This record gives sequence, structure tokens and C-alpha cells, in this order.
Amino acid sequence: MTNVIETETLTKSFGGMTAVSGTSFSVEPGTIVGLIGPNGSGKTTTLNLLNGAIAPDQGTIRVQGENLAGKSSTAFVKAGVTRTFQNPRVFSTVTAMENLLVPVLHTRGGKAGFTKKAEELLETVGLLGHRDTPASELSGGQQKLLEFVRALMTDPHIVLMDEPFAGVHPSVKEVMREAIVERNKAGTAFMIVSHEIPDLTRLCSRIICMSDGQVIAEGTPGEVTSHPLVIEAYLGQGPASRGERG
Amino acid sequence: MNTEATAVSVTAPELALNDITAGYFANDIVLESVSMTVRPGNVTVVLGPNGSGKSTSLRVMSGFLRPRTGTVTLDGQDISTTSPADRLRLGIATLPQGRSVFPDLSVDENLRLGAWQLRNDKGRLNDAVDAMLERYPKLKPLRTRLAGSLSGGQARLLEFARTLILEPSVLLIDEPSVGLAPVLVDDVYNELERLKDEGRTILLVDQNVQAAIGLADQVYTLAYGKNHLQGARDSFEGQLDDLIKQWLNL
Amino acid sequence: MNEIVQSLINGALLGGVYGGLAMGLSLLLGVLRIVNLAHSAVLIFGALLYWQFVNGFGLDPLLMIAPVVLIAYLFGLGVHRGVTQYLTRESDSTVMLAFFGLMIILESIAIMIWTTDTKTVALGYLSGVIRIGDLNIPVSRVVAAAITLVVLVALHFFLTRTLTGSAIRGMAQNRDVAAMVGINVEKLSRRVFGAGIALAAFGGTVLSLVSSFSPQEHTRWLAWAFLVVILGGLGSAMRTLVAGIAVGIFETVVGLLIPFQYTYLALYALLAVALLIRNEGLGGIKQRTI
Amino acid sequence: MAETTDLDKDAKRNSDVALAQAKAASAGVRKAPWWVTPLVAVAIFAIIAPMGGILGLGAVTTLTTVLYYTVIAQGWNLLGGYGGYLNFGAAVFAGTGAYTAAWLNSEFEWTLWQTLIPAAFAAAFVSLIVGFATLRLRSHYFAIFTLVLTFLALVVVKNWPALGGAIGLFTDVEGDFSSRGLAILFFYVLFGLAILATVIAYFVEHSNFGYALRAISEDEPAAQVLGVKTTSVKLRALLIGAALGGLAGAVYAFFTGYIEPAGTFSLDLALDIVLVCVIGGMRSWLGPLIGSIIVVLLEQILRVVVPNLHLFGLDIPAETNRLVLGVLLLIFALFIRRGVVGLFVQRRGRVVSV
Repeated sequence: MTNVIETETLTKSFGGMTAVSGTSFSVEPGTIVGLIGPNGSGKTTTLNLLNGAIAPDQGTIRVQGENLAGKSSTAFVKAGVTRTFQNPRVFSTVTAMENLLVPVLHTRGGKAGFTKKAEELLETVGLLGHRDTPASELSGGQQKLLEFVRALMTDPHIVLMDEPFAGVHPSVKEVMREAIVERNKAGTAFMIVSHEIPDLTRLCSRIICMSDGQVIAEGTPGEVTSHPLVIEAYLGQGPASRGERG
Repeated sequence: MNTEATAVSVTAPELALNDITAGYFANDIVLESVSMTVRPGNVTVVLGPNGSGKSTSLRVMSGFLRPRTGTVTLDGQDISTTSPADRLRLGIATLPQGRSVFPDLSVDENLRLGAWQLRNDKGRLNDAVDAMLERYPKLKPLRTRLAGSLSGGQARLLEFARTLILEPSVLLIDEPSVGLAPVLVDDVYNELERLKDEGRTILLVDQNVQAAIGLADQVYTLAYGKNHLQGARDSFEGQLDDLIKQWLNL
Repeated sequence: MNEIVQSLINGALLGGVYGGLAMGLSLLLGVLRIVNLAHSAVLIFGALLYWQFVNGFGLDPLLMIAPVVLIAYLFGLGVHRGVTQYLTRESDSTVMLAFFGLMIILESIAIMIWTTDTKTVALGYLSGVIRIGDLNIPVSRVVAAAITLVVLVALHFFLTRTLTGSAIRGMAQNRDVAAMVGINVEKLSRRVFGAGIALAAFGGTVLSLVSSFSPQEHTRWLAWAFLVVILGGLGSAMRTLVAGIAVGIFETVVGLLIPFQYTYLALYALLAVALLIRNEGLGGIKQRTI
Repeated sequence: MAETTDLDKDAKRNSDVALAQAKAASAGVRKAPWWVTPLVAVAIFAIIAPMGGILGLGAVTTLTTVLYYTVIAQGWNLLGGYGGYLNFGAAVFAGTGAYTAAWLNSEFEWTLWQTLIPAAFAAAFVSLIVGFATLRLRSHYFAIFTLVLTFLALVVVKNWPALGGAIGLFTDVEGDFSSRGLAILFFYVLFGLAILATVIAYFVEHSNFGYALRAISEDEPAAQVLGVKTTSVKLRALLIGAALGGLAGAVYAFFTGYIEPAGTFSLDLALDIVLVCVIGGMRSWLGPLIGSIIVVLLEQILRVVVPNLHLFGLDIPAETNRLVLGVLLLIFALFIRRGVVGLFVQRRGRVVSV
């Protein structure tokens, strides 16, 4: 079976600084993959590359077997890749329902069908009561949930999530977790960037750890969190690696 | 303000966060009842998993984020509502995270802007610039280069120089090694060590746990926006692996 | 042959003035990210005020530039206090609507005071023509271009050689870090805004030395200024000057080739082409994607 | 990394805005039921409908102007209001329509009805050219470009002999009409077009297309990432708006019987249309309708009242009208962002924190 996403030697630098350097990894259909790493290790850049928000300097990004490197985000959405943002980017003056309809604007099909689907999705995260509430009046956590279900409107094969648990109340976190698990059971794959590693380890079947733009460890949550390279990455370089101090 | 070129720590003030609650968004609290003290002449290190509120604490100290409740004090005096510029005048200087040079200004101009508060005293301003070029001789040949064309290491040096040019009494340093190649991280830590040896008062936030602990006199750790552990360096060394494992599996 | 040399000289002199025309727009857009839709209205207001001093009160044309510019600067500080400072956190649309409103206000006041008649500044002792061989060069044009040159070069040195100039450019590059090194960005912004308005009025005074003008048709000068800004980029006095001269030469050369009234078309075509080609080139202007 | 900080800054600003909006909303009025706005619109049209036959000539002409503005403003509002891409060249599209109609009428004796469709097409065609050159750019550039475009249109038409040059073109309505009959005819033609434009605006607001436009005005990059074809959406909005402007312009050409460049391509129309939408409310399909009524009535009042004012023994010049309108625009832009409609119809829900 083809992987949902498969990258090879993906590289991206900004003004001389290499943010992602030759990373290769893959996400199998229907899995939840966590992406961790210290600050500045290239996680968000990777996410931006994987949905076409930025184009890689080199390397391939295969979505369902087709190389989309260099294509626009529209192509990625079409191929079944959607995403959420670290700070939720909902359209604040339009209602929750209207937010959900944005991704399917260019999709054929009756509006009634989409409205029904949107209602069902809002229901899954307990936002149906806010169907007609402008998104600006939702709390930060609710905006994250809204953004999450918005990403599901196009029935993606994979959802890329940037820090879904950061800065939200534990109860919202729980709703988010359950919604992800539920959706995953239906076959949708996830790739989740998070600093909240304990939350990730409960959710993911596999975790990828990046450091300095490269994948340094990959495996089950248990394997990765006890991997010496990972611990070293989070520890930083000790005095020992810097030689004698003056 | 310190006028001596070599900072003398004994006269440095004590900067403290007292029971601070703060956050960026309406519904989100990043810091909850956080307290910490930056003692004169000490290197105080703040550690914690990503997102635990380390950088936010620093922003509250530098004045770029107003606390919702709690106070920031400098030698007991409440400076919670003092603007960043005025805090700079009080001797609290910040070295922010990431690249902060003005890319389209020359190295020289970047340095001079660091000494903006001396703008009406050209003599002192020039002396301060010369002193920094003396301190960082590597910058000398680069004076006319645009800061945006510097390498990562050179830019960091420039940022150090620009932060030190007013001889601040307290230095707030945010994640100085993020995004730097390993060789350059060494340079940064060598520089931090020099600052420590000069007896400067420093608050250091870094994810490079081992290196930061190596410098620390006093350590605070945060978890989920709250104070977690605190103590002298000795009480932390040796348990670092456990600490990290704890963060990863909390 | 002489005709070509003549128009090159004319074009270059005119273009120098165009550089002056565009500088205020470029400064406000480059440093404060403000689209001053009222730019050309300020420009014409400056020209009319100048006309009032020179023609109305019979004052010296060279000496009267400074007071006009000073009045505009003070006016700019007032507008910043009354309008612009409320807009710092607003969307671009709101800012543009407000400045469109300001444009209408200035235009109406100008028409109320000076009517819609086309005005020509009495050049007095600047009205001669310099003859070199077959070439005829109006003194007023030389003077206007020379004054613009002096002002833009002075501005260039101010922006690049003084600490305040560095602070202004630094603020344009990173406002947060500028505040971090202790620059009072609010105060500096106010002064830069004042300077942008003053430069617009200055553009009006030098324009009035080379062309007649009327308060109704000021947007044509906005088009010119806009074109110069697109070609020259933002916030640099020297590049604005060079772009202005390029536009001036283009205009006069095109004027040789096609009937006069169609030069506008050619300039607009140039504007459209410049927009299409340079849409990536203007640092910081094109909206960043994620 | 620079890009991340930028995003953060955006988010921070957005959240501040959101907070302010939430505050404003919670202090605001109760939410009106959904049928209130349609009811208001229907009531307005129902009240206006018989007026053509009832009122005197002057009043009918005033109402005709209201309807003329409604058509153009509804079209303008699609991209300018919902999409956030301000267009200061409303006169260009209406003028294109007017000149197309006048030319077809004076040259080939086409009737008013025959010229409507070509006028709409001509305006749409011009908008396509403008859109291609500018809509991929930031809204700044689009705005400035449209502002200076009016002047270009003026110059082009002035120097186009077939369009009558600086003199202009005359139009003639076929058939024998009394002046009152003519007034009634134009009134009802524009009445029909105003309803058409309003219905279009209503459906756009409640369609995917409308959501896309609002998404663009709020966060264009995010909309793009979600798969919205932003350029195409903007272009379509401009096109529909221009076509409506062209239709209105065509009727206007017959209405006045004579058009000339300076009057047709002036910034006055752009100001009026922007003002109509800003005062009425740029985020509502009802805004342009209400705004047209307010602005036209206001202008009438100013026209009648101002010349008769003698403050301190001074004569108040006629340009005071525009001065007042400019001040009004400034005030609304600074303080009353959502316009008159926004004051009464708050979109509002409960503020709930988790």
C-alpha cells in the first residue's frame, strides 16, 4: 500500500540557514505519527513543506505516490493533505459554520450536503451549539477545535497538526484527543507536531524526532523517548562535547 | 547606569518576578504564579520543556509582556509597568531569541543603535562602540558589512555586542543557541562563560540543558507555566538525564 | 540629433522633479507601511500654498519653499496625532479609507480656497532660458531639479549617515528590536510621518516650478509618484531619484515618438508592466505567504 | 526563524482584534433574528416601488439616483466590502458602461435595452484587464492602481474621437416620452437593476463564493492553504461588480441624455460609492442599499442647505458638500467600522470560555 506521505532528501534553507536538511520519512495510511524535536529543529518548516505553503529547495514529497514538491497548496489540498496552525487561523468575523465551508468552496456538490457534513463535524467536537457564532467569540481552545474540524471538511487522507495541544485547557485537550482518535479509526492519517510529548506518546503509534533539521530517531513512543540521541538533543551539548573549558 | 567598562557585580541590582500570571491571548495563561529572583553577580538559568513558559518569563522581565497579576521588581522597586526602553535605562538589557540584527544596516550602524540612549553624547557613544569592537575584535573588519550578510556566528557576536554596549547591570538572554550550528553553540557558550567570569548578572533561558547548567549558579525549572524545581546548580547536576526523561514522559 | 539631446536633458530635469514627487510616498510606505492615498492631495496643497506665497503675496520663489515644507511638516504631525495614531493596529483597508477621506477633505478645501482654475507659478527671475548651442533649457527646470537633487541627497545622507537615520531604517526593518534598543518608536514614527507629508508638499513646490497644476487633477501626480515608487523601491532617496529620472526620460522620449496625449497611455502601460514584473521585487511589500 | 515570528505576530494582532470584537459584541445589541434584514430590504423596495408614480419630478430623480448608487455600490461591495480589496475607480467601470451605451446609441441607434448587455460586457472586459495586472498583488497596489486609473480613463476617452473627445456623446431614448414619462422609465429600469444587484449581493453573501471573499479579506494566506483559489475568486468578484457598474452606467448615459469625459470619469462617483458602502456597512448586503439612501439624501440636504447658510456673514462655497462627505468618511473609517447596518444588526452569539 502506498504511503500517504513519503519524503526523500527534503531540504529547505532560509537565508543561509538550513532549517530542514535532507530528511526522509514516510507516513503509512491510517497511522498517527508524532513529530518532536527541540525548538528550531525544523518541525514547523517540515509541516509547511508538507502542505505546499513553502517549496523545498530540493527533494521529493510524494502524496499517495505522486510527487508534489514545488506545487501550490491547492494541489496538496486536492491530493488530500490539510493542516492546522499553531496559533489557530480561523476567519474570525464569519461564523463557525461558514469557516467550515471555506475548504469545500471549489468542490462540486450540493451546499446542503456540505452543511450537513459541517454540522456533523461540529457535533463531534461539541461546537454544534456555536454553529452561527462568529469565530472571534469562541475561546482559544474552541478556535483550535474549529480549525481542526475545518481541516476535515475535504475528507483528507492526512491532517498535519501544528501544536494542537499548546495553550489549551485540559478539557479541550481531551475533546481534541478523542476527535483525533475517532477520525483515525475511520482511516485518516495524522502527523502531529507537539511539544507536549506525554500527550503525543499516548496518541501516536510512531514518533519521529528531529534535531538540526534532520531525523535523528524514529520508532514507537517508548523507543524514541528513551533513545540516547533524543535525550541528547533535548539536553543540548554538554561541556564534555565542547572540550576543555577555559 | 554603570559607567565603568568592566561591570562590577556587587553594585548590580536584584531583579525578581513575584507571583506572576501572564499570557498572550485572552483565554490563555502561559505563566501561573511564577516567582523567581535574579541575584546580583549570579547566572540564573531557567529550564523547562518547550512551552513551559521560559521565554515568557523573560519577556515579562524585559517589559515586552505586561503581567496580568504579580509584580516585577528591581531592588524591591516595582517596575511592572515600566516600558522596555525605561528598563533599558535602568540597566536591564535583553538579547532576544533568534536573529535580531537589523539586516539592512551595517555592523557599525547596528552597534550604534545599541547605544541609542547615548545619542546626545557623541564622545561617549564613540567610546562605547570602540570598546565593543575592542571586546569583539572579530567584528572590526566587518564594520561596513551589512548585518544581513553576516554568518550566523558573526551575527550572534554582533547581537552580544549590541546588547552589552550600554554596559547593562542585568542581562536577559533568551535561547542564545537556538538554530545555530554546533560549532557556533560552542562560541556562544564560551562568550557566556566570559560574561559569567566578569561577574555579570545574567538570566539565561536555554533549551541546551547541559551547557546552561554548566554555567548556572542558580537554577529554576518550569513545567506547564508553573514553578517546578529550584535550587543551586549542584543539586541539579547528575540528575539531568532523569530530568529530561521526566519531561519526555511526564 | 539635437532634438534627442534636448529631450534627454528635459527628461532628466523633469525626472529629477519626479523623484521629489515620489519621495514622501516612498518614505511612508517603506518605513511606516502606510499607503498615503492623500499623497497627491498634499502635493497639490503644497503647490497651491506656494503659489499663494509667490503669486498672491509676491514673495521670493526660492525662499518660499522652506515655509511651505515646514507648514506641511506641522500639518503632518497634527494628522498623526488626530488620525494616523489610531490606525497603527488597523487593517490596510481601514488605513486606506481614512486616507482617502483625508484626500477628499484636502481637495475640497483646496478648491474652496483656490477654485478649480489651473495655476501657474510666476517664475520671476527664474523664468529665463539657458541657451547652449541649439539647446534651450529653462532656468526654472534646472532650478527645480537642482533643489530636488540637493534635498534628496541631503535626505540620503541623513538616512544613511546619521544615527537617527539608522534608527529610522532600523525601525522599518524590525520595529520590535528597535524598541528593544531603546528607540521611542512612537515618537520617531510621528516625525517620519511628518517628514513624509512635508516631502509630499515639497514635491508640490518643485512641481509647480515646471508645470501648471489644478486641484482637481491631482491624482495624475499620484500615478507618477506611484510609478516612481514601484520602479525605485521603498525608502531609498537615491533609488527614488534614479527612478524619477528614468520616468522623466521615458516620458520625454516617448513624447517624441507618439502624439503628446498618448504619453499617458505609455506611462500607464509602463506602470502595469512594472507591477507585473516587480511584484516579487519590492521587499516586504508583497504579502508573505505562510 | 523569521517566518515563524511573523506568523506569531499576525496571530497576536488577530487575537487582539478578536478580543476587541468580542468585547464590542458583548456590549452590543441583542442579535436580530435572521429574517430582519431581508424584511428591511423588502420593505424598502416596497416603499420605493410606487414612488415613481406618486412623487414629483425632482423627488423621483433623487430616488433614481439612490437606485443608481445602489446598483453600483452592491457591485463594488463584493470585492471591496467582502473581499477587502478597496477599489477607488468605481467611475471607470460605470463610465465604460455609459460610454459603450452612448456610443452604440449615437452611432448605431441601439436602444437602451439593446445596449445594456454590451455595456455590462465592456465594463467586465475592462475589469479583467485591471484585475490581471493587479489582483495578484497586495490590496495596497490594487487600491492605488484603481485610484489613478480614473485619470487614465479620462485621458483616453478625451483623446478618442469616436467617443466624442472632450465634447462627449448624446443619447436619445426611442419613442415619445414626456419628461415625466422618461423620469418614470429610468426610475423603474434602475429599480429593477437595484433589485437584481441586491439579490446578487444577498446570494453572494450567503454562498461559498461570499465565504471565500470574506476568508480572503481576513487571512488570505490561510485561505490559500485551505485550497481557496484566491486570485480567481477576487477576479470574479471584480468582474461581477464591474458588470453591475456597467449596467448602471448605461442607464445613466440615457438618463442624463449627454455624457462627457470630465463628468463621467471623476473621483466624485468613487467617493460617493465608497461612502455609500462605508456608511451603510461593508460586510452586509443591506449596507449599500441603506448607505445609498443616506448618502443621496445627505447630499440633497447639503446641496439645498449649504448655499443658504451665511455663517458670520460669509458665503459657504458649494465644495463644502464634499468636505462634509470626506469628514464623514474619515469618521466612519476611524470609529464606525461596521456602518449603520452594523449598529443595528449585530452578528452575535454567546461568549463562552471552556
